[in-house]
Amino acid sequence: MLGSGIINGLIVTAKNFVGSYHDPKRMVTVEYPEQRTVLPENYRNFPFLISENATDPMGTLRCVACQICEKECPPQCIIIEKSKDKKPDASGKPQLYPAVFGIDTSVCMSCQICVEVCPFDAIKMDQVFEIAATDRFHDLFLTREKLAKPNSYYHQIHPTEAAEVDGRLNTERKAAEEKAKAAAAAKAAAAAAKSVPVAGVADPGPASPRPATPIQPASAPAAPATSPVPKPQDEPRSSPAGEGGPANPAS
Amino acid sequence: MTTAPDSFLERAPLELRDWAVQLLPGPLQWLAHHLITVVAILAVFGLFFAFTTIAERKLLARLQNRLGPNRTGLPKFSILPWHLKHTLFGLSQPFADAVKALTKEDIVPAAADHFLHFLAPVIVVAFSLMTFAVLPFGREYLPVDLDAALLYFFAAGAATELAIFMAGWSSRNKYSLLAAMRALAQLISYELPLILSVVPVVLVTGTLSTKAIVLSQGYWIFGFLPHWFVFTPWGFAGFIIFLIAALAESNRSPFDLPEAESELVAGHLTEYSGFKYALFFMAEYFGLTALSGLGVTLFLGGWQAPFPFLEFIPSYLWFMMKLIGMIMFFIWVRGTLLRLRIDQLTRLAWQFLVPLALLNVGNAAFWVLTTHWAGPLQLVRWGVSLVIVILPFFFLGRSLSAGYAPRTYRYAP
Amino acid sequence: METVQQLRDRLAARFPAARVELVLNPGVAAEHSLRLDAALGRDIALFLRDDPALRLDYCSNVTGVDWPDKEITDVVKTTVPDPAGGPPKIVEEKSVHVQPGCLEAVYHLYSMSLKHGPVVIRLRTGNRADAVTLPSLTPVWRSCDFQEREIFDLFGIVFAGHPDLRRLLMWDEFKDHPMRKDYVEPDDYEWEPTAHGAVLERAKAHQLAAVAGVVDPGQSSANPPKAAPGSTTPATTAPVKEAKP
Amino acid sequence: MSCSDFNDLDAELTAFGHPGGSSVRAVHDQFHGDLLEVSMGPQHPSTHGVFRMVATLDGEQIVKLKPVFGYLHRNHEKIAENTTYLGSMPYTDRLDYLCSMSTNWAYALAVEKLSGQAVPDRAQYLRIIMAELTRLVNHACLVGFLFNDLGTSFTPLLYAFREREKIIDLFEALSGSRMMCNYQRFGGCRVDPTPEWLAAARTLVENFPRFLDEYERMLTGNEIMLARTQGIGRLDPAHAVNAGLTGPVLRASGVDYDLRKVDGYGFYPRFDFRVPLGAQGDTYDRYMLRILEMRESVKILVQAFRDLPGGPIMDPKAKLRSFRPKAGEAYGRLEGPKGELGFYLISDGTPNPYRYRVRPPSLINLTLLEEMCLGHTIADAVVILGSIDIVLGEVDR
Amino acid sequence: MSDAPQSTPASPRPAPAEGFPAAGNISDADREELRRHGILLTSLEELYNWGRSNSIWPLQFGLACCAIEMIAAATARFDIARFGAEIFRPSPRQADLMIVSGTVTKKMAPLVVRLWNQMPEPKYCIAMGACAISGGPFKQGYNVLKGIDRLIPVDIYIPGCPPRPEALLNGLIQLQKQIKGEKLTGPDAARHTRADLPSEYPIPAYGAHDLEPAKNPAVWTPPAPPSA
Repeated sequence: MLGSGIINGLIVTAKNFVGSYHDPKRMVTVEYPEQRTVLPENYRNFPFLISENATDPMGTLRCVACQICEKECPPQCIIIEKSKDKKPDASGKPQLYPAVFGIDTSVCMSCQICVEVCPFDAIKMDQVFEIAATDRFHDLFLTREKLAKPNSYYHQIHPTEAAEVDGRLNTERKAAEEKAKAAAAAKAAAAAAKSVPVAGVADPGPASPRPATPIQPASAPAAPATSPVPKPQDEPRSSPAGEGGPANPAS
Repeated sequence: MTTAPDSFLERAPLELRDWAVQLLPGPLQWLAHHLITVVAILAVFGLFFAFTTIAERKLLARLQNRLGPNRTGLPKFSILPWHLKHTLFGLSQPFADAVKALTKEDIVPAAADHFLHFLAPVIVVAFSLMTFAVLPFGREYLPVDLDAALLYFFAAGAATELAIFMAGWSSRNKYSLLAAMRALAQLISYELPLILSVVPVVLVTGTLSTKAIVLSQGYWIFGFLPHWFVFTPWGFAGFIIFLIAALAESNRSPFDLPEAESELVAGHLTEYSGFKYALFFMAEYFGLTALSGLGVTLFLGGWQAPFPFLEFIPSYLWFMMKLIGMIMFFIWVRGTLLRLRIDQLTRLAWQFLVPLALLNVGNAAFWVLTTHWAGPLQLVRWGVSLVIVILPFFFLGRSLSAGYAPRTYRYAP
Repeated sequence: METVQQLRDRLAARFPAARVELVLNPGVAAEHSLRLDAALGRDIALFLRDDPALRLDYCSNVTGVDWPDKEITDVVKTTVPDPAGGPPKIVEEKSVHVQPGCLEAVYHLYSMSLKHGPVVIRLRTGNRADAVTLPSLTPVWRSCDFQEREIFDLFGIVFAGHPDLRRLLMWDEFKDHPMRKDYVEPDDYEWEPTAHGAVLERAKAHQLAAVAGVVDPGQSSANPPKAAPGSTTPATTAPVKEAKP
Repeated sequence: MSCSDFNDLDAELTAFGHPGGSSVRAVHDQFHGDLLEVSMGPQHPSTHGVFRMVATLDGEQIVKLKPVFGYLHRNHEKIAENTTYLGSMPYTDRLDYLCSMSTNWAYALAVEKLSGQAVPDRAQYLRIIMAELTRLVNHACLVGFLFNDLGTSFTPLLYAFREREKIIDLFEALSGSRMMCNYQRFGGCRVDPTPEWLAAARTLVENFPRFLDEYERMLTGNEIMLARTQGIGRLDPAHAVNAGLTGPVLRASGVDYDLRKVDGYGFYPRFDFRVPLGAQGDTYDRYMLRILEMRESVKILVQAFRDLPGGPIMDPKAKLRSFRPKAGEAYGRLEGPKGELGFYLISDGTPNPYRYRVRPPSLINLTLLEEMCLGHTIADAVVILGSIDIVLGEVDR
Repeated sequence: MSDAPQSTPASPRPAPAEGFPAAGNISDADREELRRHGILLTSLEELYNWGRSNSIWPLQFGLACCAIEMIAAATARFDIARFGAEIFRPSPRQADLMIVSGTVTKKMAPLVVRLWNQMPEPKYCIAMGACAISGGPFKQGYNVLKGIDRLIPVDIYIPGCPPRPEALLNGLIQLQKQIKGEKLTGPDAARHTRADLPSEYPIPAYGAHDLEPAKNPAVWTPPAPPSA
């Protein structure tokens, strides 16, 4: 009969209307500034640089200014200038550090390729998205001071991934230290045996372990290795229960 | 019809007016009397318009599973400290919109017909307000008791469509022009079913006066069934036709062709900004309210209470409640339906509504002729009347929707 | 479906006047293609579409490829017998010649009715400057319509017989063909906070121009572009090279 | 309704869009009286972005309609030729920004064809899961937008987006971004879903038909909807094939050509699903085909979740950096939600592709737009455009 | 309404405190103080700004990917309507806010400026997403305008590619704050009240190689790049 389809439609919308008052499945609004959805652990927005501790972020950046991310960044929004000197890193080796590290968030496309290609786990994706600005030249260009965030923060936003990275780094560092020790011991032994001092090997540390660190993740596919696992409590986001629930128009 | 007329609530606004009028010297009293009526209508329906807009936005939002405006609150300059943290459920939203619209720059396109461009919103609001003059809002609340109230109503209502044409024409925008053409086609097509749907009421009551029409619906069958015309076969058919035609006349979805957003950008409003746009917006809602009010008056018993024991509620509140119900229905329809095409719109009018309305006039004539039938004949009367309504609906509907049907689909082998 | 080799032979037999070359694809995909004679291109295309064994009724993808002029260094080794009777000397003569470039249109054909494909055909222009006309295959496959317009727009191949050959993506007043390899895009590198590589050089040129434009020495050097917007604009637009039409 | 009175109106008018389209111009034609040329877009509510149609109207009837492209031409191909193979992957997200997962796959497919890269089984299944979820997203959005064009007050669109949000949440939990997933890699996928993710996805897929039922109940039988879509924008199969139309638009005309069946790429031959075909090729068929395809996608997804094998998600031989395929060329294509999405790549052995070309289904599906619109009114034209399902990022690239 | 509104799930990171947008530059405490001293700040200015900030009607105008997130911001989950901003007007005559949501190509740029000119004052512009701010990932393209602020003034920049709908809402809240703090008179009066500032901007023409002019120096004044 003419009109039955229209009446069916009216019934469906009426159901949704009534449902919006009692059924959380039909009232999905999250009242943003006051309520927030839980961001999934994997969520990424803009990169940040990891520093080992919060007290001296500039001194403990993991980044060694290898400029791989600068080269691989598809929109070329990273600028790195190597330092002239070296600073000791977490395991005590002298490393270069970025004298200038800048990311133009007004260009960045949040593609995460810099994270994937970084052999040092020095750059990770941040989750802050409330960064609307009124001056794009100053507010949206992130210098290394703005980019540096401590490792504890990384643990806060990507716990699973961070734990994995820390575990890997620790084993690597341990291996490096042992290797360095072994090398030092071997050299000492060799020196003792030959008793001929070799010039320029006064600092045996950096030479051997350094190449080992970058090559390992680059040759293995970085993606599955760093694949983070979403926390179980992220999952309810796909079901309406986690979406803020019923919302009060008066609030 | 026994208790309410003299209750305090029922009389209070009138008493107030009379008290105010008698303060003035004699020669001015007549003027003051009418001025107060006009101001009261403007104030009440101005506020009603404001809350209709927010109701529409909130109801539509609820239909769409969201909340709608809810955090407007009030400006902070007020001396009341309590609402600094309150948002008033967003009910102050229309006032924010009004403030904004009032202060917005008014742009008139260089090539537009400046005079008509200015005149159109004025006319549209003026005429849509004029229709309120003949609506009986309550037992004693009829601004002007005209003998030919219905004719006056339709005459004034039709002028608004002319203003829409003026707006579309004077803007000199192609979308506006197309919208103007559509508005004219729509006006001509739907004025007829609208009026024809009202004729049965006139036929049965024998009057064009809205007051008399409401009064003639004012008793209860068996003491509790309201004798509203919508509860008769011809009245029901008339009411449905009236509803459809009213939707079309007030340019509401699914007949919002002149303003068709997805096709003509904003139709006749495309070149209007600021307060002129707000006036059109206002007029649209005034027109809707007026037509709903007429529908309430003609078919839903006007200000009459549905049951005798509810008569203690003042008549004007009954009118308002019915009015709100009608408007909520219109909002519901808007949230559900899609838009017709212009040829389908006219086809619906001429091939479906007009024949149905004409038959319905015959039906009403039959109803009048058989007023004296009683007992089992009463059943025959109802049966025949129902058949006159349903059969044409069925056949005309079939011919209207011929060729359109859901399909079944095959799959690749 | 027959192999590309067989198809080539059949085409050669059917169109003896046409030159049909097999272009081998050295890659893993090994989708070999046929380079058709541009003059008879449309006839061959019609044949491919209507031949009952092929029925290539669906032209999926049409694209242009730019092959710029290449400098090729030929090394000619000649053995010069040593007049002194010693071992003959090998003399290398280097000669540089320019392999003329061309523009190429590549069509990927499939059959929807027989569900096979692809057959890849290519048409080549004479050069990249003036002999850039190819026959349009839009009359054969309507799907080439927008794609050929796009190639005309971005590569500058003129398709003779196209019903509506206008620029598709760029505006009509635009003169260049930006997908050519030698196209230089307009210079708007005033604000490049992360410039490196090629971008850096252009940005530097900009800064130099901007700094040079500062006439008033009292003007702070913090915002030179603001100081001399008028003088930078011509300087920036001047070095733009035009790609050949 | 002719506009003869507008002959003298050559003053500049404030209409929208292109400067050329801003004046009422009466176009003389010997057969029709005076025609009105309307430039719809690039800013128009129903052109799905910055598409522009220059329509010549006789009354409300369309006698000529020329599409104008390029307002979103952002040089994807040129940029891709100047960056590495991997660097183009995030750009493919932005090609068809409603279906980044399947666009990713199409590009990965072409590069894998070019380089001979193998893909592990689990990744193949994950790709199918993502592609079909994307199809659900795309078709749901399309149907919502289509009803918006038909003049609803956003209600169906918002219902569709309500479902979309759920799928988008899944994508976000997996890949980190709501729309720009950047999920596929050459030789596999980037992130392995957790069991919890899979369980959530399975629940979503199982509940999806309920949404479709409600949606269909609301609109499929609606008389206005039937009248507005049936018999509108008919497309006959021969023309559709010749014009290279693909995807649901082609199948609505009754041509059985679904690359999932024809090419059998990925692991699609392992799945049991049917390809719905339309008969009349009108707007209603195109709409219904989307609904039916969503139901088939649900079937595929259910099977994929059932059969998802374990194992690695990346081929161990796959390289992330310094990826240089052998010189050669390849054309990889798949059945995107909008039609055949192809990537044509020429490698010269360097890290950057020598030629990178996207075969955009949206652009080529517009080839017959004018033919479909002729004789219909301007109100139908927006609906026909809506039923073709274009996304401007892909049309203009 | 069956159960109490779910409390805000603790955000994993130190979220910036983002309460309900407060009024302009006078804190509630100050106002209370003034009120007690009998000074009613019933200024017209505040009413005006309140009305405008709560009734921001955006232009229905999507350019690219970000437009989808803009639509998402209007849908049920995010519901921009709560701020009174769900009325996306397709006609610029009735719009207050232009959300430039997506890549502005050079072919599109003149039309964006034209739309901006067609909007009545007071009008605001949000550049949503990397492309609208700077050309974003596509800035290397020959047909991509490197930021809409080369041609028209932008009030709020929302970075992201694309920004989440919440980020757009956040930008909208910032814009509301900005409007609430605007002055009608004095040296720091709002842009639209000043007669010396233009309301319309020159529309660039299509040239043979580029837009002419490619930028409007009156609007676009970049500082020297930090690396220079």
